[in-house]
Amino acid sequence: MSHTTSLTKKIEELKKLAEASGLDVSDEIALLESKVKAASKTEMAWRRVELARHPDRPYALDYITRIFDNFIELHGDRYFADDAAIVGGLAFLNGQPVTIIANQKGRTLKENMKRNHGMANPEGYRKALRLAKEAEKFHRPIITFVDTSGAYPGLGAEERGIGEAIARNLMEFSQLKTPIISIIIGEGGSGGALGISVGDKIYMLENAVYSVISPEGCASILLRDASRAKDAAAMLRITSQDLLEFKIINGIIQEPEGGAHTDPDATAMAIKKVLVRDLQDLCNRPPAVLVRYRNQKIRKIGHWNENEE
Amino acid sequence: MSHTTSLTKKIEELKKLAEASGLDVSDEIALLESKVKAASKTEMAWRRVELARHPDRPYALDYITRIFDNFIELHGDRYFADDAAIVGGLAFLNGQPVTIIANQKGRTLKENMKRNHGMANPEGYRKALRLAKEAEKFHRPIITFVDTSGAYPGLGAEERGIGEAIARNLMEFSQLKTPIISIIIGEGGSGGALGISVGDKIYMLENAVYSVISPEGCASILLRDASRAKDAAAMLRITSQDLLEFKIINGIIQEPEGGAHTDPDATAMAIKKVLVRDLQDLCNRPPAVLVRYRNQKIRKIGHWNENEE
Amino acid sequence: MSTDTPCPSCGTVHDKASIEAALKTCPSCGYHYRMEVAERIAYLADQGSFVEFSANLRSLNPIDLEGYEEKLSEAEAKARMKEAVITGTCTIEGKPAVLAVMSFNFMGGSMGSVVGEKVSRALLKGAEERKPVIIYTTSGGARMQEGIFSLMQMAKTSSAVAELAKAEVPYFVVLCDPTTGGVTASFAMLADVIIAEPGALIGFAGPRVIEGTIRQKLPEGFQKAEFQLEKGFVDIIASRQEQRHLLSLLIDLHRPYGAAKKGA
Amino acid sequence: MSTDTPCPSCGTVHDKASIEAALKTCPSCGYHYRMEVAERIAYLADQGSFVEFSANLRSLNPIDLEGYEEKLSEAEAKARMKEAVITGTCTIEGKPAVLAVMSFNFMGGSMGSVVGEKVSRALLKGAEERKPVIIYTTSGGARMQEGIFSLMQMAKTSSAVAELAKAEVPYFVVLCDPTTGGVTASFAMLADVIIAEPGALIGFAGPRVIEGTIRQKLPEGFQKAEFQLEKGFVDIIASRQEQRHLLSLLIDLHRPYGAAKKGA
Ligand SMILES: [Zn+2]
Ligand SMILES: [Zn+2]
Repeated sequence: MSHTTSLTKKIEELKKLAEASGLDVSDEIALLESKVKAASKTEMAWRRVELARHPDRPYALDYITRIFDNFIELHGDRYFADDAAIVGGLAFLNGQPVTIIANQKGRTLKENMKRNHGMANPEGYRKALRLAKEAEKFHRPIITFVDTSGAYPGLGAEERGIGEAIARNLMEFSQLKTPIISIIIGEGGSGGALGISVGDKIYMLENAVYSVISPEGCASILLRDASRAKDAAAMLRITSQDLLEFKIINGIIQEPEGGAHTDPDATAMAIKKVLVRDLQDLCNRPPAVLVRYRNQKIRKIGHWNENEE
Repeated sequence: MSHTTSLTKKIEELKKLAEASGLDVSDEIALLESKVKAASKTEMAWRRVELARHPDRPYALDYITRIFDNFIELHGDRYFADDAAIVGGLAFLNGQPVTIIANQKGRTLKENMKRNHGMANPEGYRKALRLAKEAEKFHRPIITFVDTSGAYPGLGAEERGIGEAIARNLMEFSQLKTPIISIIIGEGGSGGALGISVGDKIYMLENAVYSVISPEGCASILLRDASRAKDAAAMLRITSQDLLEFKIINGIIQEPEGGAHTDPDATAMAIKKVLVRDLQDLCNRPPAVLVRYRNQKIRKIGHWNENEE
Repeated sequence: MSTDTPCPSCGTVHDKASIEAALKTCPSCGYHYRMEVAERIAYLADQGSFVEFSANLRSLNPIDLEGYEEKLSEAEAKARMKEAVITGTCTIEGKPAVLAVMSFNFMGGSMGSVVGEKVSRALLKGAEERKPVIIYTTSGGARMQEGIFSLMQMAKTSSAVAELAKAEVPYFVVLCDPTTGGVTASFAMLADVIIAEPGALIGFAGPRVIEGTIRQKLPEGFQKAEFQLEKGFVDIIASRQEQRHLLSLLIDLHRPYGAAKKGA
Repeated sequence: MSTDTPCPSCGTVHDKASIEAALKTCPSCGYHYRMEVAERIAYLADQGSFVEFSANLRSLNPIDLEGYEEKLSEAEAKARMKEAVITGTCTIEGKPAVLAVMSFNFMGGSMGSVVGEKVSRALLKGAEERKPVIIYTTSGGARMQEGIFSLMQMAKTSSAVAELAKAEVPYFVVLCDPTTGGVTASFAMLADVIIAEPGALIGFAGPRVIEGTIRQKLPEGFQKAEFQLEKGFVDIIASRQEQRHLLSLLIDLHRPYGAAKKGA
């Protein structure tokens, strides 16, 4: 039982006792309840962060092999290197060709060396764009799996223009004349995640998170206390429920009780169901309509008021 | 006086003597004459190679500053680096905006370090393509100045795909929906030169050369004797006269007696005259027509027969 | 910048008036101090030509973050601006343009909903009215106080750049010190011609974040404008004195020959 | 390759039959020997499906180079081919395709007017008949005996690739050992999917030219297929055994959803 659940129970007991005693402590109780509710939100948000980063959590290739047939990985950006932190390629989804682009984390130390813990360099984004353009050329839908703590903040990444690479993808993906579906399967970390997730439909796995900054980063900057990552996670509103409420995503894909890693097959099938349903719909739309809707949706995001003075 | 000119004179004297003496040496004379003619061709070809490589020969920027107004150099490929072996930018030609792309050699040791003796790396070709696409976007004509012994055969060039970079330019330049005029002003060295010279009109300065391989390279491979570069130069048919005869180029721009370096101003004005005349014509053609003609011309190049057996 | 502090680059002490007269640069070495938005507009736009639009947009608190409203009020008072970017139309040497200028004074030039919206509107206005768009950037990145909404402004502004590109209207950016994070990774890097002020820091990750990753000091000059020119991400480094005429020339150089013919 | 020489990679000695049976690879380590054009076509194309076109093109001597005709005759006798590339239509696992296969035996697979023309025709035929184009490359580069005409084949074949691309017909290349020079810098690098045979040397400048430039030995594995994969210029390294099915899958994966719908 979590701390907040036991607290809630205790409060209920307190209420009953107070009622029985005829003492009016309703103000105090209300204050208590709201504090517990906030603590519970924090707990839930952090639990999702932990699940999103769980070492056993399925990574992109775990889903790709389960959802698609005949996945053929394609390599390289045609400029500088192949970046294993982003994988891409072709496969069939129930017989329909699709292009897949995905952040890929490593499970072993060795694999993480190769995949740079899923943090892409500019080459990764440029490979993604190359494959996306190839998909567009052949009117092939694109499915992206997002799972990265962010783009790599390294020397080489800056030297080779990681900012330019992400910016270019945002612009180009907004215009691709082919359907794009993005699934945030774990960590959706800032611009590094956005760089492969501008699309027609965005989904999140139930325990995935999607955020402009890591809870740790936010805590150390906004709360001036790096240890308050849990509070930051709740403040930032980064869970799938938050993003659905904000209408940033189109839906939440439920995970098995305990998280995706407890049943990767079931999670994969849940993703597949959504993909098959949506692709059928999206592939029937004329590309020009697709692009117009995609951009209308993007351009509406934000909250402001505009009162004449 | 060149060796062959004095030889030709001597033969004339010989002829007269023979006639006077009544001796029939016409066969021997004919043989002599053909040998001298070949030698003269070799001499002339080599003289052009020497002029094309002359250390005082005007380089691209020498012409650019003389022909255009307000040249603004633009830098960088947006992937890896700015390559100073290829310069590019915007300028006015008699008030009309144009994009300029040019091989640039250095005149001093220091400048040649920076410009790599005019031998471009992949970055140079990618910058050229970026600027060419920008020109196309704004329906701005492109003028290229070619002057390179070739693309740089270095480690980094291979690592970053110099072959890919040139190939991409050949394909993309063939499709650009804007006029392209190329002027070979000095050395037109192989794929490195071709990488910025697919266009609607190709001109050569009188003493420029354009070749699939350097005379030295050809000599060492075909003639198995690197010292026979002069013979190779003649064999390869690399002069402006050869290329005009082959219909590879649209015309020859005359140089002052003694070569372009004896009067850069006059040479620049001769180039300008051609550019102004041709641009007026090319800018009146619909882009689709331009592209169709350009590719029809490219696809006709070659000599073969196709007899049914 | 105070009047009697020595220039951070060459150490010479100049009085405020001479630095102001040199467009906030050091008269000795040309070091570029940061410049306020109003000063930039005054310098760039032909006198009296600047007409602000979307002036009244103000951020809401989309993720209900405690203290954000107060922070906005403080920023407004400090920067004497309502948000981190001012957008308007103007003429530059007589040529119509859309001009957006960011302010680092307003919450570090961070991009939230309002910056994203105003920048997007500027780009779309350029497309619609066929006026070149010029944006002066300076930013620490996304405004994390707006959570995911700030991140999405990167996509939004990039989509607006695409709209401008489809309209074949030119787009110029001048990168000022510092331009980092989500602004670098969106509209700042997508211009047809990218200009940078001398010495400006330009990057995606901030220097301290990178140092934290690589666990060593960054090389001298890393991420500066000159470095970015060498690395191929900046077209031109132009001093403040040159910028107005350069932009004016670029506008002329981006008139298509078809349009020129029609016009002439 | 002789029957009783040890494998250059692992040293094992195999008899000719077992190497042939393994599609000219070493049964022990998978080392890929060079393969003749006829053998490749026999392996790739469905039995009896290969129909050659443009078979009778022969080079003229466009720059009147002494000895070129003799050289061509010698090459023809040696390679038992009329030129360095064979082009035809066929089916692969039942799927129609245009197939072009180069031969290193014919003057080092060099590209002159005929290679350029045949490759271009293959690409244009693919565009016209809407058949995927597959090209197996191996080449030392441009055929210098044809002077400037050989150089121009680079532009010509690249223009033909553009035509195929505009028709939205897929184009696959398999880079074989060695692919260098003008072929690398034109149609070989422009495919939608670029496959390479294991260990194939792929580059623009040849290793000796580069060594001459940098005045030192090249690092182990430089310009090999595995190096090019790492550097981002090759999509897939596929052994000879995998190639046919891989190409067949790629053909299916390149059917657009629009076409699929129309077809199904
Ligand atoms: Zn100073
Ligand atoms: Zn072996």
